[in-house]
Amino acid sequence: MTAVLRGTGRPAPELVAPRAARSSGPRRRWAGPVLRTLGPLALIGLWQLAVVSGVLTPDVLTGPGTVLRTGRDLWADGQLQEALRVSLTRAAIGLALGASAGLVIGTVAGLTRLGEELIDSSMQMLRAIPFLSLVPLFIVWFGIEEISKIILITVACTFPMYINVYSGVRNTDRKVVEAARTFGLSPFQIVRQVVLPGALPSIFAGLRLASTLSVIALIAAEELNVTSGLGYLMNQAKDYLRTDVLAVCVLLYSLVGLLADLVLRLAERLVMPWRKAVAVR
Amino acid sequence: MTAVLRGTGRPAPELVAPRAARSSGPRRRWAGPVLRTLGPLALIGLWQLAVVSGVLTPDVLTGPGTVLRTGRDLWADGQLQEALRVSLTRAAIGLALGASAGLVIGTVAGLTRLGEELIDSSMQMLRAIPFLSLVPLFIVWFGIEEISKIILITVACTFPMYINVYSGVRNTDRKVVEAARTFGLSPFQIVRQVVLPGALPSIFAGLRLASTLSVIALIAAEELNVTSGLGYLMNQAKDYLRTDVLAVCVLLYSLVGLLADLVLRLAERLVMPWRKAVAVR
Amino acid sequence: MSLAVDVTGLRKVYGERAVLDGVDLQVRRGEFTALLGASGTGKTTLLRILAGIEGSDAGSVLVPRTRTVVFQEPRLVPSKRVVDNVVLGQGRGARPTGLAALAEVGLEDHALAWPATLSGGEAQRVALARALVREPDLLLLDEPFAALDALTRLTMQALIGDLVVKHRPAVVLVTHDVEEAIALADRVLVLRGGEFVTDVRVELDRPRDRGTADFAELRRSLLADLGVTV
Amino acid sequence: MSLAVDVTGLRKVYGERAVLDGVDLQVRRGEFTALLGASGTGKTTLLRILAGIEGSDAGSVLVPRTRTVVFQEPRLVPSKRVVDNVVLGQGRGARPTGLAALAEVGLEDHALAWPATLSGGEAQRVALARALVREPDLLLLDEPFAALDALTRLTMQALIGDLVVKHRPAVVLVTHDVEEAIALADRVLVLRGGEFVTDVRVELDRPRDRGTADFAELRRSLLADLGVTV
Amino acid sequence: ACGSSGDEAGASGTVVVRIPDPGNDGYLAAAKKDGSFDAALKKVHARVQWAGDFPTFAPAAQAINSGSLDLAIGSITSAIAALSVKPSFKIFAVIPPDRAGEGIIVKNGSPIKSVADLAGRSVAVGKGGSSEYLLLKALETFNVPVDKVKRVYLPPGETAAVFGSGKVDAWATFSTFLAPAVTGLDARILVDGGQIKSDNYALWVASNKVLDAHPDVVKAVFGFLKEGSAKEIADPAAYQNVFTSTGPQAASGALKDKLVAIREQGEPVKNVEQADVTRFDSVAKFFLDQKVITAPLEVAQYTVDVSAAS
Ligand SMILES: Nc1ncnc2c1ncn2[C@@H]1O[C@H](COP(=O)(O)OP(=O)(O)OP(=O)(O)O)[C@@H](O)[C@H]1O
Ligand SMILES: Nc1ncnc2c1ncn2[C@@H]1O[C@H](COP(=O)(O)OP(=O)(O)OP(=O)(O)O)[C@@H](O)[C@H]1O
Ligand SMILES: [Mg+2]
Ligand SMILES: [Mg+2]
Repeated sequence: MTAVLRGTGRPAPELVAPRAARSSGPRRRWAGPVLRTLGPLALIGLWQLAVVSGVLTPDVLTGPGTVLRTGRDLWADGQLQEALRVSLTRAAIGLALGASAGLVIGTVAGLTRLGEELIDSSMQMLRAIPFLSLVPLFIVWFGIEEISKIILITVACTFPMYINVYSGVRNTDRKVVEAARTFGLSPFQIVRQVVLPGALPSIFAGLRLASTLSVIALIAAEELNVTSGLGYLMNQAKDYLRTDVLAVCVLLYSLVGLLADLVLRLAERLVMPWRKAVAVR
Repeated sequence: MTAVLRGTGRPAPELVAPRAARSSGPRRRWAGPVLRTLGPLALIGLWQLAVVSGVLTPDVLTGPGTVLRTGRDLWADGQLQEALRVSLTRAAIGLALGASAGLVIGTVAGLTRLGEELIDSSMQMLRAIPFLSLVPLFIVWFGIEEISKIILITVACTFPMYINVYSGVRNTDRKVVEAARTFGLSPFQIVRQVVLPGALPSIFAGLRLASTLSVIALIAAEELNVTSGLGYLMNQAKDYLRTDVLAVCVLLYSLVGLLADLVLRLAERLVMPWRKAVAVR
Repeated sequence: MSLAVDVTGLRKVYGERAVLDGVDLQVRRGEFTALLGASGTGKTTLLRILAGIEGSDAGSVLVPRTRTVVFQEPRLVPSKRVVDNVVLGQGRGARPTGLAALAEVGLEDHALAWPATLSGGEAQRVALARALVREPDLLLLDEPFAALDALTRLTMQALIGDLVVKHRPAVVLVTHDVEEAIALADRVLVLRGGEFVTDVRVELDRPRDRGTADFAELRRSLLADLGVTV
Repeated sequence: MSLAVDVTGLRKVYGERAVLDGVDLQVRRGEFTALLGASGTGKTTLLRILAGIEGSDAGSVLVPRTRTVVFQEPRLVPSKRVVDNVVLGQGRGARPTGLAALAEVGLEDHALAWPATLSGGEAQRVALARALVREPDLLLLDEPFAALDALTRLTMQALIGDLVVKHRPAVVLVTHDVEEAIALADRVLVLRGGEFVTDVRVELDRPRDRGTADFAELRRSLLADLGVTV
Repeated sequence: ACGSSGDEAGASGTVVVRIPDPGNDGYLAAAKKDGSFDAALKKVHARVQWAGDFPTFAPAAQAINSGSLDLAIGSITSAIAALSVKPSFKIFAVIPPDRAGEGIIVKNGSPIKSVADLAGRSVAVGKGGSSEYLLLKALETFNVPVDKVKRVYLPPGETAAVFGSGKVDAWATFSTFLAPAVTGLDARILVDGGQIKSDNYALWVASNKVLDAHPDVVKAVFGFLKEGSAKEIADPAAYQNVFTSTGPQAASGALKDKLVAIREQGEPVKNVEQADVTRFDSVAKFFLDQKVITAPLEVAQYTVDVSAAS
């Protein structure tokens, strides 16, 4: 009755190796980072090409070479460091405040129906008002000093964070939240331990956008009563048609953006270790 | 051996009605919409209060009363309709183009590792460049006519959409995608039928943000070479110190924002009918 | 003896259909109740109402304050390691308790794993450990052994038996295994058409031998209630 | 008779641990194989590799091109109605087929429901219907009956039996129910320590009577392999 | 539709000249309305295409550089900044400093009675533009040390609210902003352009392209500008609210009166003379000292006298 069967027959011709089996070989460790730098390098290459081929004339945007030279001059002069220091401080403070505000308001609105009904429509209304048009208001209320600039950036950063947190919180797995509730977790514990970790991917998307808007708001803020900062440098460059300085600023912004992305990428790995455990892709 | 037991004993004192049982009573149908209008009304009330109490002087921002009067005049004159028509057309075209671009690029980058590595870092780099600084470039490349304005808005809308779609696509339930793959769906079918529906909440968050940015970009676009549109009206109002017109614009923006939100809310219900089936909240 | 569950006239409607329609249920302290019923008859719905997750459309429901549930799916928090899922809400200080509970379900090796890396049966056991560490007054179990192999299943059943002896919670166990219901429960209920059609007290001595005629007879009669004739 | 599955020297490592370590498996066309094993021994992992979802670390795997899977969880697409889940990827035109399959699993009433509103057993039956409409060459079933009541389970088992007779796919069924394995399979395998420790051909006549001595003997011996002594 | 550049002839052999939109008042707005500009240009086989609104000269210069605009108006300060980067245009007409329409304003109740009183106070200016020039020039003229006054840099559009709410003590401003500020913000003129001895010319520039290809058209334009501006100064009230009397661009009441009063003191468009060039050079020198431009600039090479052309 018991018969051990093994190794009979030959594979029929239509048998195939399933696809996943192939793709699973270990990738070289450097492949990812190398591929990741290809894109930005290609962009810079395109830029250089556009300059060389004459599509981009220096009065529009100077090429990478000139930009480096101008950048070196500005650096030697100390202007660039100063601008970076001042601007990044402003942007970082505004971003931190705005992101926190968006996180708190978004969580409240996303979590409870009452919160949503009371808060969400107001936020949707305020979000539609371009902060650029509110600059005079901010100055009058908060003065022409540093504080009004930071509040302007804060406001600009609040909305992307709010919208993403709200959406992320609303879409956390209800089943797990139910379970947590039956195990006696307080609403605060549920938010801290279940909902926010679940909403982290949305929160990070919100942070990325908030960092973009912090820079846009920075430029608007640095039109006001400043004599230093990246936005100031850029506004000056625009008014005096200094396209080399403009290009230095654009390059700096994109470098800062890449850096911010790197930091966020690391943070994602750190605060979401469970994702790595199953990410095979 | 078989004994039917029923209704013995009395409830012990520490028995409680579980919480959910209470909150489940049917809510009045009007409660939601009414609560939802409370927020915006409160904001307008605050505004009025600020004007009456003198916190807001007319040279900063006029009160709701004056705004209505000015709005009526502008409407009678035909200027408001014209501005709305022109601006909304611009914003809508730019939004549609930018959102589509963001959707496509975000899906490609979110779906495959190669796509991510090649595209994502470039997008993160470009995203950090404030579109406000690109205005001169756009003029030169695309002229001072309509097209450069629309491209500016398109660029501004692409990034929020990209970031949210990318995040949404990366976070779709891998288990369901695996299942779809074993059932022989083509990559395109998987994207269309599984991934994008799963990413819809993120996509809608992206759309909301893109609509905000379309308006911000609109204002920047309408500083240049236009003689009509909401942004033009607003810039003129600023230059001629007409805070009543400025306030009309702000109010209009927020109304448009509320309307856009309403449309998106309806669209969410329409394209995500399965969410309603279980939404108890 | 006092009651731990007191349900009268419970009604729950989804759409047009009354899934539960006039359910009465009294369970005493320390009583082990098994709930049988075809797929889709509302067993999970009843458990959800008892747990306080779902509201009811009519009737009164009274339950103790401390309840724990093993859901039909594991429902682990994906962002917490296994041991922290077990002591969910009790802080890191409770980790030793959690580790002890994991050892009891045979998962001490996976204490620091992420839930997403667990096999189906492992996840279910973590959910079980999570429900057991809390020593509730009412233990609601929705097919907790469905994904377990024979040996593990026996171990887990013994574990729950111990807990019932020690802390005397009321237990409501939903299962599809009639023999399991007879072997474990003081009382077996069969749900059909929105109400209980059977409410049988199991008067067999423990440990219950599946080979006896009484066992077989009860099994036969319950299977008949479920529509299976052997 | 030709082979439908041909696995040799399969190895799969998670972290430090080799879950599968030198697995050889040949399954012929039309052969019904049951896979037993304790929780966490790698049954699901093996099925995932056969399905082509997971890669292997060593060894060769050959399977037919058309395979369908009933996963340990239902894995329905939440944004598609039940019937569209059944005919996933085949377009709306296939809906009649889907409805017929749903009728066979007793869910014609739920054809237009959303997956999130289904009970555990209902969802599992939809997953089953989805795997069956496709008439695959290899059918991989990961505990497909775990959440089903006795009657529904019998119906579903009969359904798969019919399909096997009609289209003769190779079947690999993971189950924790030893009696089910014996009743359905041509061959029963037991996985332990990363390899098969038992590979038994079931030579009983069909329909198989659970009361016979041969059945009881096979059951006892398999349970012993799983660590349970009766 | 994209306009053809100035050196191309249209299908009918007509040259299209692209000029920034004139807005709601002034002789150009009136000409836009009644078509008199086109009529004047018809003789040289040209017609006008009104491009959009260019609030400042920098984007207009960009547009000229990129070949999408032919003529523009701007202040000497911004023109020098633009010329220092890419001299793709020349100055063909000037409007002498607007003595009544520019200056430094303070609130009516302000204790500041003279430029000397500005010491220790804050003044809103636009960085590096006409506005900052006016302040510095005023301080120079009235012998007030520059570092005694706190300059608050603000874009003109945002300044009104700041000044109106008293966050700054004074505002150095010009043209469009001055009149509404005085009438709408309860302010008065502390010193005007005349008292400051302002050299803040407004200029008309034309792209090199159109100057090379169609000097006769530019000449016709110059003629029209000269004539039109003279007519407006004679009767400014007739050139107010040309298109609309509502909306932000429309002036009414006290503002309208004030605007008329300023215009009456204006001077008509004229061609560039040597005396003007000297003053331009001094502005360029001033900018070089301020490091606004990086290399010395001789403005003379970027001027052209079209009145003499055939
Ligand atoms: N949110 C809902 N909306 C609509 N119908 C629902 C919802 N939840 C459950 N149902 C329906 O109610 C019925 C009872 O569901 P329930 O989960 O209680 O069944 P069950 O007895 O636990 O079945 P199983 O043994 O398959 O788990 C099912 O037919 C299910 O489709
Ligand atoms: N992605 C992963 N990372 C790490 N370990 C994993 C991963 N997936 C599975 N494992 C481990 O591999 C082992 C085998 O898992 P598998 O799901 O194959 O078990 P199984 O035999 O199906 O068990 P069950 O009967 O409980 O479903 C388990 O111990 C599990 O913890
Ligand atoms: Mg159930
Ligand atoms: Mg498994």
